[in-house]
Amino acid sequence: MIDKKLLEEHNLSEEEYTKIKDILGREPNLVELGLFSVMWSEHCSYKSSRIHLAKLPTKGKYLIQGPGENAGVVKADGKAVVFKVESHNHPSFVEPYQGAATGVGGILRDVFTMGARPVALLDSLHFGPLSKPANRAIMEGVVSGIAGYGNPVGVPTVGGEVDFEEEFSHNPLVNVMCVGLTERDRIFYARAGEPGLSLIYAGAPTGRDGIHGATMASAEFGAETEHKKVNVQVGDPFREKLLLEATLEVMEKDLIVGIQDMGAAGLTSSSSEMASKSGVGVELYLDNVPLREEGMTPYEILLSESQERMLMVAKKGKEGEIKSIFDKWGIDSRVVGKTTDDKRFRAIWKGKIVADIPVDSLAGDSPRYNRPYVIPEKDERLEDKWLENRDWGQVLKKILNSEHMASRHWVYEQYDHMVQINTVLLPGLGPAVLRIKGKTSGIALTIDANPAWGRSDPKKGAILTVAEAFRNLATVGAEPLGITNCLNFGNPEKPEIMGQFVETVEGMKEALEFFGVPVTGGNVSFYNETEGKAIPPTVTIGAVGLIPDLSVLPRPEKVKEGDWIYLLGWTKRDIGSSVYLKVIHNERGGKVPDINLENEKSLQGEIIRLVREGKVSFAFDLSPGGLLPNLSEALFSIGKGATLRVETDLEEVFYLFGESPSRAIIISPYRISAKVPVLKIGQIRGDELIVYLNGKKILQEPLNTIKKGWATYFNRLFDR
Amino acid sequence: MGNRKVKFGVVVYPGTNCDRDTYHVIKEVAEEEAQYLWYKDTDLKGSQVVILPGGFSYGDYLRSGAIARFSPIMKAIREFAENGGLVLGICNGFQILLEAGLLPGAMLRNRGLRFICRFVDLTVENDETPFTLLYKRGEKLRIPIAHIDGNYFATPEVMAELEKRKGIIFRYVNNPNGSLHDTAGIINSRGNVLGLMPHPERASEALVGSTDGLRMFLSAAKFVRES
Amino acid sequence: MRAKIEVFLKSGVLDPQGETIKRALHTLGYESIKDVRQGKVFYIEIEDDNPEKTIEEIARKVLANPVIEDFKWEIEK
Amino acid sequence: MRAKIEVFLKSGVLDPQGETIKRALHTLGYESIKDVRQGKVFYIEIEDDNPEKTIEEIARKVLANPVIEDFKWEIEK
Ligand SMILES: Nc1ncnc2c1ncn2[C@@H]1O[C@H](COP(=O)(O)OP(=O)(O)O)[C@@H](O)[C@H]1O
Ligand SMILES: [Mg+2]
Repeated sequence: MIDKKLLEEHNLSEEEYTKIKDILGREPNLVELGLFSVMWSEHCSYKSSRIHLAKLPTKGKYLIQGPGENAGVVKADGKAVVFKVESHNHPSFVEPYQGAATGVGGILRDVFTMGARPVALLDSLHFGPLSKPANRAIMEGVVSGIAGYGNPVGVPTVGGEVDFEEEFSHNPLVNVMCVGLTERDRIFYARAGEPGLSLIYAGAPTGRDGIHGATMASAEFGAETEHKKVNVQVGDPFREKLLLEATLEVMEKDLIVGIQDMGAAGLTSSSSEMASKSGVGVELYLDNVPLREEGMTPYEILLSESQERMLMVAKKGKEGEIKSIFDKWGIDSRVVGKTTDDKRFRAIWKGKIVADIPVDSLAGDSPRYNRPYVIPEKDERLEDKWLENRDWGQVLKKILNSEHMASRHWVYEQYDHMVQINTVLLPGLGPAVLRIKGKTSGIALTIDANPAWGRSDPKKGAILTVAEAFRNLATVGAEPLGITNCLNFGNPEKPEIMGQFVETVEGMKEALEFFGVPVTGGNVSFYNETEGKAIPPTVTIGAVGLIPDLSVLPRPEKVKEGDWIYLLGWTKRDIGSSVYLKVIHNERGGKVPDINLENEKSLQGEIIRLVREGKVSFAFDLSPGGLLPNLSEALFSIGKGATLRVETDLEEVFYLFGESPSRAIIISPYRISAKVPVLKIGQIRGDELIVYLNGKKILQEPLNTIKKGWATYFNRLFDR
Repeated sequence: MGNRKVKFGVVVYPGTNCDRDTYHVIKEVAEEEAQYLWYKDTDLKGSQVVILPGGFSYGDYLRSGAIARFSPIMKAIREFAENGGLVLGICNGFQILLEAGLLPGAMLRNRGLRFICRFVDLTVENDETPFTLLYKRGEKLRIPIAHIDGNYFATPEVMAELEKRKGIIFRYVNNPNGSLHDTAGIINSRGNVLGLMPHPERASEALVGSTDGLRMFLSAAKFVRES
Repeated sequence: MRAKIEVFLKSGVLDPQGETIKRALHTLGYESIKDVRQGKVFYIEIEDDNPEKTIEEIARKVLANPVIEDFKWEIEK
Repeated sequence: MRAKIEVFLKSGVLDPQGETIKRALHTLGYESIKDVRQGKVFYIEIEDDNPEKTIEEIARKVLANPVIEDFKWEIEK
């Protein structure tokens, strides 16, 4: 009865099927086949990535919990910071609003499942160019979806990034990071404890949402095909908010042994993973599962990905107390199973056993592959025509008035970025900074990705991305505690793509080992392809840092007329993969800048020292765009002009728009010296931007004129 | 009476999300007494000022504030208001007061149809209310907004009446949402129920950007202490 | 029994959503659209001895805001 | 001419608003309400030679999201 076609529909290879038969000692029934199919899918099992991810460093002095739980945990000033990034790329392409909204919902649950109250969201978004109306529609939907979910739940979206590359037209990236705070002794894990405990289901009833596409054509469900087509998940932020409050209250009263949200593969993955981790089995009573639709089959109940659901293992005898807390918050909860001592995953429906599988084979021992790969060729071009001099004032305005650099306020003003009143630095520049109530310290958060680097050189791109994230943190005086990451790639069965992946992980590993910062978790998103065309390899790094004392925090309001502008670091002949090339030469490749990690580390150390000594009014790193665009943005937030005098032996473009890493600007009323190159390049003055290059005035313009295009770019596109 | 702390009640509806912020500011910054009031409660537990904080009660499904107005606690709030008790509705709290008929008018979707979160400038139009005692008429305040349904609407008659009795307490300097007469906050005719869309609790500590909102809580406390 | 309740803005009340849709339609070339007003519609399953009374009541008391909205309903047998 | 377009969620698609309204109605004692689904309705003034075609087109292309919504329309002469 299980034939080739059925296996194909379930995305299982012949080999995997043989393995399943070995495990069971018989043929699986259709329900079991479905369970294996989903649990052994790339998404749930990380079968292509696991052996590579294992190379990443996962130890660090601040680490409490590394990869393997719903989210990572680090220490910060006596508290625990719980954080994780997740992708929701494909769903956001199919239905931008709901795809992005449910992405937010999922990552929030990952964090509050661990016992932490979510305090911040950040989003890394990559779309196709906005010259195409279809891409505008996707962006509009995604941004309002994030707002439409995060805002009601009451978690501020405090930072993020948006950028554009052609390849994302058919495959946008929506990576969302959530950060939560809790006490160090109040962390919850996905554990099932001992045999004989109750499994409690809480939250939304189960519908046919998001059931694995593979099931659709399957013969047994023919009569129901009408419903099957509708598997877009719709988010209910109101229910999520109640689920969050109720779950945190249950945790506060210490009523559960373990907990896991029902994400991908819903009830099946949450129950089997908890059981497998604790060396117990699990028995599920499917008739007790609350259902939203009629006629749902065991297959559907077990694999539904309906949102806003939690599964927890109750402490003995606490079932009633748990229920009354969920009742108070208007959330349905029911006992749907129990832990057993036989290490099996068993589902019972209408008095019959519909699935009976060794639980480890679903959760722990899924297949893993060392897929063949080829190391991709690097783009190392540096063309003479890129270096010609131009009217730099015009160039600056063009770059600022482009989708790559224009003000993102149209995006972040749709997000409630202030609720919970911890947001010390508003979005607009650099990392997000949150205070920790009751302390003088704060945390700094950033999320960074640069697909243009990945396309030219995935390994170096990964190193640069990690370095950039930490440099962002350094500008507010924060040292990194840990990172989370999301790896977005095409089809790993293609050796070129697998090669990009291997190189990216290699780069991340190299950088993290160098900095001594651990990965605490992350997410891999493969198969980001449409019609055989893959996205550029894109690693998204989410980093968390600690600021011991917020009173010395640099902020735009601290900058005074007459403050000096210092350039720290090393400017080299780096223009490949830059915003300048994209906007001015319509060129998306070129050599990715080299980075010297020793230099980078000294630079960051020196910035942190200067900030902590209270010498810095404001600081920012030179990220994509280069000196002039980045400085202009800073001046816009400061609301004052500046005069710059720079001297260089390099071609002018490198200084003004080149993207050498390991550089930052510090604005300060003091004389600054440091163990890295420091150049006094100008002064805060008046309301114009005046730039002298090698003694020649190349630009003089009122800041407001420069600002206009930058400030209104997205409004002009989107506000009808 | 002297320096006794004033007791603020912060109402929590399902979906309210600024309750903890408001509580924090009253207790830690204004240094008054704060307690939560659950939407199913039927009395106000001795609260001297009742605050309906911001958020998305019932997800803002149906209309913002529309379902919350049926909560059991509304009866107690109504009686409290009828007896002259001070009631402050912030953002979603304002919307609930409108839906409940404790304040006139209604909220439409923002003119641009989008959620807007940003600091805005307001002017204080009337400094003779219990909530604005410590402000000066004409003073400019910097307080954030965060809403999608903040486009205040009322019939011309109601608007005229509001203007006549100086019932518009705060106006936007640059109208962000299309509100009639740039209305950001209004008070009832008896002068004890104030609703406003901006969030004073988000502007009560310098570290998070402004302290212009704090005096709203301090005014209410002073008023209660002195009456 | 199935009832349908439509809730719509009173005339004279500005409809930002309808306005925006109209503008968008004009941009797309649908010049023949002269006006758009957006409302809500509720599809209700009801088992009641006096559905007319109940439906009228919930429309008036719960679903519509009389300051800005009107409503109408019908029962599909 | 006046047209009316109703846009509603496909069956099987979760409707959190409708759900929440139903619960609220139950709390208010309207137990006879078995289900609520919420949709949108657009009232359109149109001056067109072929209003049927135009209305069908804007409903399909602009007003409804085909992934989760269906629509129907009528023209009131
Ligand atoms: N998608 C987004 N969500 C929230 N905030 C965003 C988003 N995109 C950009 N921002 C904010 O806008 C600012 C500028 O973004 P970006 O150009 O990436 O700056 P930087 O390189 O300094 O981080 C940052 O404060 C960032 O947090
Ligand atoms: Mg950045």
